[in-house]
Amino acid sequence: GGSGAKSGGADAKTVKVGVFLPLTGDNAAGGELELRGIKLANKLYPEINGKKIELVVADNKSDKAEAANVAARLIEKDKVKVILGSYGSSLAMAAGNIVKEAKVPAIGTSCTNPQVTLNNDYYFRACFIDPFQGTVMANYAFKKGAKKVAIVQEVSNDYAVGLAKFFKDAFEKLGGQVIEVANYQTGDKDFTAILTNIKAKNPDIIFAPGNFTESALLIKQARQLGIKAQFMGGDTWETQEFIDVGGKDVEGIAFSSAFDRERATTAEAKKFMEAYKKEYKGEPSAFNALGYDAYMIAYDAMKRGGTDDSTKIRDAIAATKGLELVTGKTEFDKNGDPLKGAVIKTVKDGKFKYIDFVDVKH
Amino acid sequence: MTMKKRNLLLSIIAVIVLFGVANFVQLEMDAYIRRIVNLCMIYAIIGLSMNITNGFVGQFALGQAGFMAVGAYVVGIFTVPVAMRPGVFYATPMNPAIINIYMPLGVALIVGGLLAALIAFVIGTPVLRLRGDYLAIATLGFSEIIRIVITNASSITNGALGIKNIPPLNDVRIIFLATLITFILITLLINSSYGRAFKAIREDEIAAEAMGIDLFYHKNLAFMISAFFAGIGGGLYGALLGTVDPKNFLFTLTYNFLLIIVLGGMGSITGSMLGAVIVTAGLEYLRVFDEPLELFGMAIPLFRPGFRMVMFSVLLMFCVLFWRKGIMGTEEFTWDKFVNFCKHPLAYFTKKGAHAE
Amino acid sequence: MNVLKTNSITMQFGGVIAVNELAIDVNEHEIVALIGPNGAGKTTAFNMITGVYKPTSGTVQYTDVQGNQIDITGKKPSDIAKLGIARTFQNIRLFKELSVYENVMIAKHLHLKANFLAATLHLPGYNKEQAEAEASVEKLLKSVNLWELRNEKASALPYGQQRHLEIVRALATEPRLLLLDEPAAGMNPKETEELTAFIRQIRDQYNLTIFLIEHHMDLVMEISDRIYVLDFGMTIAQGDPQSIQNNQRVITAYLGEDEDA
Amino acid sequence: MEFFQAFANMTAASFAQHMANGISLGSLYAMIAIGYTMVYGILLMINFAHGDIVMMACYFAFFGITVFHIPWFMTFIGTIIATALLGVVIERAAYRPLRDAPKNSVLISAIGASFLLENLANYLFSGRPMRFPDIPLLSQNIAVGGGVQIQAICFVIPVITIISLVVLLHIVNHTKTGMAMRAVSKDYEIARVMGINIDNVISITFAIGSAMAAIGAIMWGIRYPGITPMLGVMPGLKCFVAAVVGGIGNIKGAVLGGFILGLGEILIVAFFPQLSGYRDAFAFIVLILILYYKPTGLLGETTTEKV
Amino acid sequence: MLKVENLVVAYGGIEALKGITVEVPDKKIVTLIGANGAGKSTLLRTIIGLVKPVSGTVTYGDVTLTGLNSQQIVKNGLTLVPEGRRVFPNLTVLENLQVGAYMRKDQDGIKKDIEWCYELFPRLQERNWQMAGTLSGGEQQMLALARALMSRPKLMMMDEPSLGLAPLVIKEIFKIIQEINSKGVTVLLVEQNANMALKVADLAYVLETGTIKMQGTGMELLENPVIREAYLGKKKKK
Ligand SMILES: Nc1ncnc2c1ncn2[C@@H]1O[C@H](COP(=O)(O)OP(=O)(O)OP(=O)(O)O)[C@@H](O)[C@H]1O
Ligand SMILES: Nc1ncnc2c1ncn2[C@@H]1O[C@H](COP(=O)(O)OP(=O)(O)OP(=O)(O)O)[C@@H](O)[C@H]1O
Ligand SMILES: [Mg+2]
Ligand SMILES: [Mg+2]
Repeated sequence: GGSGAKSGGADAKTVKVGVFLPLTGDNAAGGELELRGIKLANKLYPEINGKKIELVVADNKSDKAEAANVAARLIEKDKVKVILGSYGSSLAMAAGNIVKEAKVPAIGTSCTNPQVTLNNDYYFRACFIDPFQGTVMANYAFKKGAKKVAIVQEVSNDYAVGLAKFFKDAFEKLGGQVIEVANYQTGDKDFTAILTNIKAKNPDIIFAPGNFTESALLIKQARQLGIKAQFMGGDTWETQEFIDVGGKDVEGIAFSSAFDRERATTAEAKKFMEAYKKEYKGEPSAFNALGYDAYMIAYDAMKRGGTDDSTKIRDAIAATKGLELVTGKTEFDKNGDPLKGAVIKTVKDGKFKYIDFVDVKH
Repeated sequence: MTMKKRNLLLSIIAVIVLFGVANFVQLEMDAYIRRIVNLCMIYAIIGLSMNITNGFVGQFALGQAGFMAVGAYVVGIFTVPVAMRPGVFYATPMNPAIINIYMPLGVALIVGGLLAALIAFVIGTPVLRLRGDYLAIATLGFSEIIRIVITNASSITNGALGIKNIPPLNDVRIIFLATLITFILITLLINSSYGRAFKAIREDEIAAEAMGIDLFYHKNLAFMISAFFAGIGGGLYGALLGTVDPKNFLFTLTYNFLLIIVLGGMGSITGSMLGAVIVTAGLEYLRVFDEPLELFGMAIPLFRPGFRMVMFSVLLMFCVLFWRKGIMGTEEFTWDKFVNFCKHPLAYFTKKGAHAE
Repeated sequence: MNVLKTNSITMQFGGVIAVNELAIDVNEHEIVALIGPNGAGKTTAFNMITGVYKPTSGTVQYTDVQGNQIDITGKKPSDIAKLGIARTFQNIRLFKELSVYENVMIAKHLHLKANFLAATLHLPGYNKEQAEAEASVEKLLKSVNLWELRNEKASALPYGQQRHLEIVRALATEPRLLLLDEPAAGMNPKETEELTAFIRQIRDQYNLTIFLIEHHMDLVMEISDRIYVLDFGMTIAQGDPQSIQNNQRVITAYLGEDEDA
Repeated sequence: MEFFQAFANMTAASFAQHMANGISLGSLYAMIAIGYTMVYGILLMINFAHGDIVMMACYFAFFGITVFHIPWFMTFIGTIIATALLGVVIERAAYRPLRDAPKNSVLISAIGASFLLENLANYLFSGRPMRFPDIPLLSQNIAVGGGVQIQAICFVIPVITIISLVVLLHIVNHTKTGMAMRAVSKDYEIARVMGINIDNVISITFAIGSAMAAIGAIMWGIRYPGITPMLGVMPGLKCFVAAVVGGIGNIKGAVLGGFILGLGEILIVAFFPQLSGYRDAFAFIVLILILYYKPTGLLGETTTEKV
Repeated sequence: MLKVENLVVAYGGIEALKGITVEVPDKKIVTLIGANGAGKSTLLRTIIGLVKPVSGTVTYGDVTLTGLNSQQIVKNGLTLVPEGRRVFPNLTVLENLQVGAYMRKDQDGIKKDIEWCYELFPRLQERNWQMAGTLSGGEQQMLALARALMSRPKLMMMDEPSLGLAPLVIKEIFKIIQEINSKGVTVLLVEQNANMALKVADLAYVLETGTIKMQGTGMELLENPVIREAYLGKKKKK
């Protein structure tokens, strides 16, 4: 029934929250991690203002056209008040216009591309952005004494290209030298040619942002060719699969991340870690934490802005102040990006390990 | 004569009714339905374009994704407001030669179509001499080359970062008009002497040549027309999504359209339209398979993300296995058949049964 | 007046010389036959004349209605068809899935002056041409009693009618020279007789020159003004039917002794 | 010229390393291309599911070793058999019912089969990558000297590819089954009248083609150990290109095409590092150039249609 | 003896054979003549199992062939020389002959038969290694005949073997047909070349639009004025 669904869709007892993540396709691994975080938060905070929060989970298949359909469906069919997600910036961008037009706020989980929130009042995110991440890694590389750096980027991946660019800018500004920029495409399996070239140039560090599968293979092949330089990358590496595929070859790499257990100081973080251990029997990763935080941002905003009107929820999100979440204190700048620090991690004995923290300069 | 007039009248009525429906969808339906309807129509345009080469000329060409990309990128690059461009091209600055060129959507669509046709013309010379699967792989290769060039030509296409902030187009009526025009033009073309020449090439190239049909000219012509409409379709697709990036146009995208035309019936215009609707809307309809299902209080473990696509593939296989010539075969919907059907609905089915034997 | 002339055309496939320095003249309004054992190179000769194969050496000359001598060696088959040379094929090559009517209409395409835009938009100029074409196709189809069957798929016709349709389709290109490759293949003697009459009739009605390949000697001997006999790609005899029938070389290579078997 | 700088800077060691990389990649392509060509040669149909059969074989090996802890050589033999069966099953289910149908239907069925395998893998094994089991014997590094490092498997791959080539050529050209394969490929009906059981012949072809895919998959997995449901797409396409470059349907051609593509891809990046982003386009450019001069591939039959 | 009883065959609802009965006695030459589209090829294709009949039976000796597939039928000693030659174009002449002997295991016998085929058709021997697809029409027809012989058939069906052949070759082919027959092979011959066919036939049937119109010995039909009028042409040959 047309009109019935229109007005009475949200019954008085529940409020619907859309979860918009890649659960199949290339990005499934990240999507699943974030879904866990969101579900965990929902379990801990199931109600708001006397209403039950119902998660509507939708798979955007790691595909842009699909993502746009799913976002529209969440809003129009399921009448969600707020959307959480996505992993993967291009997927979030595909939904950008839709949430903007429908005036339903969305909180990105780990879409780090600056474009996601730019010119879009309805898109926010729980994670830091690539320019920051790139700069952090450049500083870290420089601090470790690197002078000559080679960049290997997944040229068909917006995330990797963006990160590589910000890294390069920052590193050159610091006085370092980028001696080579090599490209590969998503889905490539053989990197021996670019690596053999790089080996001949003998860089101190290789910055190689990209998908965890490709990156792990890349690092493996580099070690096989006898390349000793340290590899550095971005937050996408923080998945168990990266370690699974890379094995001992990925020991000692460095990448930026939103969260680490050792650095987790807030009360929320402790609560999260305990609950996570109980629920999933393992150690949480940054993506779990970001999913959790996205939920908490929405939760906090609904507490202040009510659960009926998406526009009010949006305004409440924008007005978020001093909210202590798992990944740190959360406040949004005018674009809707949080001002958060980054941790730097490595892989040691088959586990992700904290090595450093870089705060954001306010 | 009167038959012709009647059919024309029926067609005009149908167009008016359909436009009314489009208008209703635009004004009364929600954004989700609008999006699906729009996508159906855009896929129909591209399906039609692919049917020209594959269905009518019988050339197994798989370059549609590439031509779509060309159309989508022309729309993407030139309809983004000039002021927003530096924000979009934040990694590699936009090429100064084009940074100030702005086009309204209509113009960009046509330019995109023409550029796609031009590329088809250039590609056609080496490629259209090939036959069958050789042609298929060569065209597919060209479509991948186009995508890779787009990925790498950052100062024009913004590379992998794609183009964002394309002024969105989601007016069902406009897309309906575009589809209608495409449909009419292609129908007229196929029913002209050129259309017959195309079909002759499909049936027997050597005989067609002996009948004075210049193979290369006609194949190239069809290839260009096909690319033109694919470019238009791609442009609309880009405008509908509001953002394009090279990964949208992987060669696997072409398979979707191949599916549409084969399901609808190779060499059937109305079949392509139907195929587009069935594939696009059907995929949405199957979405229930991705959502957890509870029967008698038990969660059925089968239903989880990914199951929809499994079901889709299975259904697809069934369609192909049991419905070999597609829904329409090489037949077309015609008013005569429609009127006959209305008059004798039962006779239609019994006859159909015998045919299926 | 000479219509077709081949100047020592040779066709070589790898090591096989299929046609060796063949020289043929066909004059206006003549019916000339090309006979010879299987594999002698007859079809290959046709293929060279119609542009399907490009001769390894030699040239093919064609004289058009205005009397211009044109070198058509290695030209595209479609261009040769436009000049007025039409043909049928040894293994029938109709447009199988298309209707009888469409099969013949297609042959009218080469005379179309409207470009594809005019045709797509059905501009008046195109419509006029189209109407003319329709009228002429109707006449042709009626002349072979295929008009009633015009909406049938070509492949649904019995073999004999397919042969007729192929000839009519060739006629629809309005040729001056018609090449027939074994038009009577698969026909019984009765049907062959009818075909003989039909070929003669169209020759006169459309003022054609006909060059044909055939193994049915009844037809060949009855209809031909002149005959060329090919063996191993070379001309072993030429002349009128009478002389060919009695030529010893032709008998041993092709006809066989006696007519009784 | 800067563009050619890499030529000047290329050291002997680097070059040797590149060649080793290229030969190993090339033989991998060749191995998978053989399967394409086998099936094409007989059904005259692109088996779009071939790349996905490679993918499934990787999963079979993964489950055998990692989950069921079967010794690796046993697993590999099991994988080859299971994959061959999978090929036969796909043929039965998706292609056999369409034996007398138009070619397009078969093609769509092939795309459907490919979709199905991918989606099924996605659904069953999730999109997350798994690690192909490590076989230390084969994945160890061997230092050849001069700083050149070559993985053990890289020595094995070309050898197996060449052996496979020789065996297959023998089967197709010098056995009765091979003759039947070639006969079936041109005329089902008359092949039946000759007393050939065409279903069996086609099943055998699929079994062989899929077994080749499995061998390719195992070597692929050892060399590039990340397994995902989409694993087969890109190699599938490239190897198909390789098969076409060599002349599809021709087994020697597939091997030749595989080597051209593999070596070419590596060398173009070696000598023109600026073009590394265009590396995947290289395969297609080579394809189009070769088809321009030889429309049926390097070793494809060039018989003109007899009119 | 091959017996076809009340055979009805239809293509998509249209009956090509409307219940015909034909008998082919062992070791005889039986010929079937009839206009184009009468259903002659359909009959042969049904007997060899390429087309499934709607009703009716085909028996050979005491084996019922209806319901068997081609492979099983061929095992029973039948073979077909198909209409339009249909040699395997990508196989050499020699390989085509070998495929013809696909069901046989006696290598020596096969070798001998190949020699025999080359004697019958010396032209084929010359082209031993040529791909069959590039042979001329007549050469292909010879190969098709030879290929069928290679299965050592007890009953050989031929669909218009003289199609497109030179007069000399036709004569030879008919001689060969008789020769094959004299070696004990039953022949069921479909021909357009009614003159020749009726001359060699022991028994003949006339098929018209799916029904048997007439039957008799070859000579009877040859003398029959109706047949002469309809199939042999009016003119008497010199
Ligand atoms: N495309 C080709 N490739 C190789 N050889 C060919 C080709 N076309 C024809 N030939 C060879 O050329 C010779 C002549 O063939 P052609 O078809 O011209 O003979 P024909 O005189 O028409 O015979 P028929 O009367 O049997 O049709 C034959 O030996 C044939 O094998
Ligand atoms: N595959 C088919 N599908 C539909 N109709 C067919 C098919 N094959 C034959 N027919 C039809 O069946 C009828 C008998 O055909 P058949 O080939 O048996 O005739 P024929 O006596 O062998 O003729 P010809 O002398 O021309 O070879 C014809 O009307 C023909 O159009
Ligand atoms: Mg010939
Ligand atoms: Mg017949």
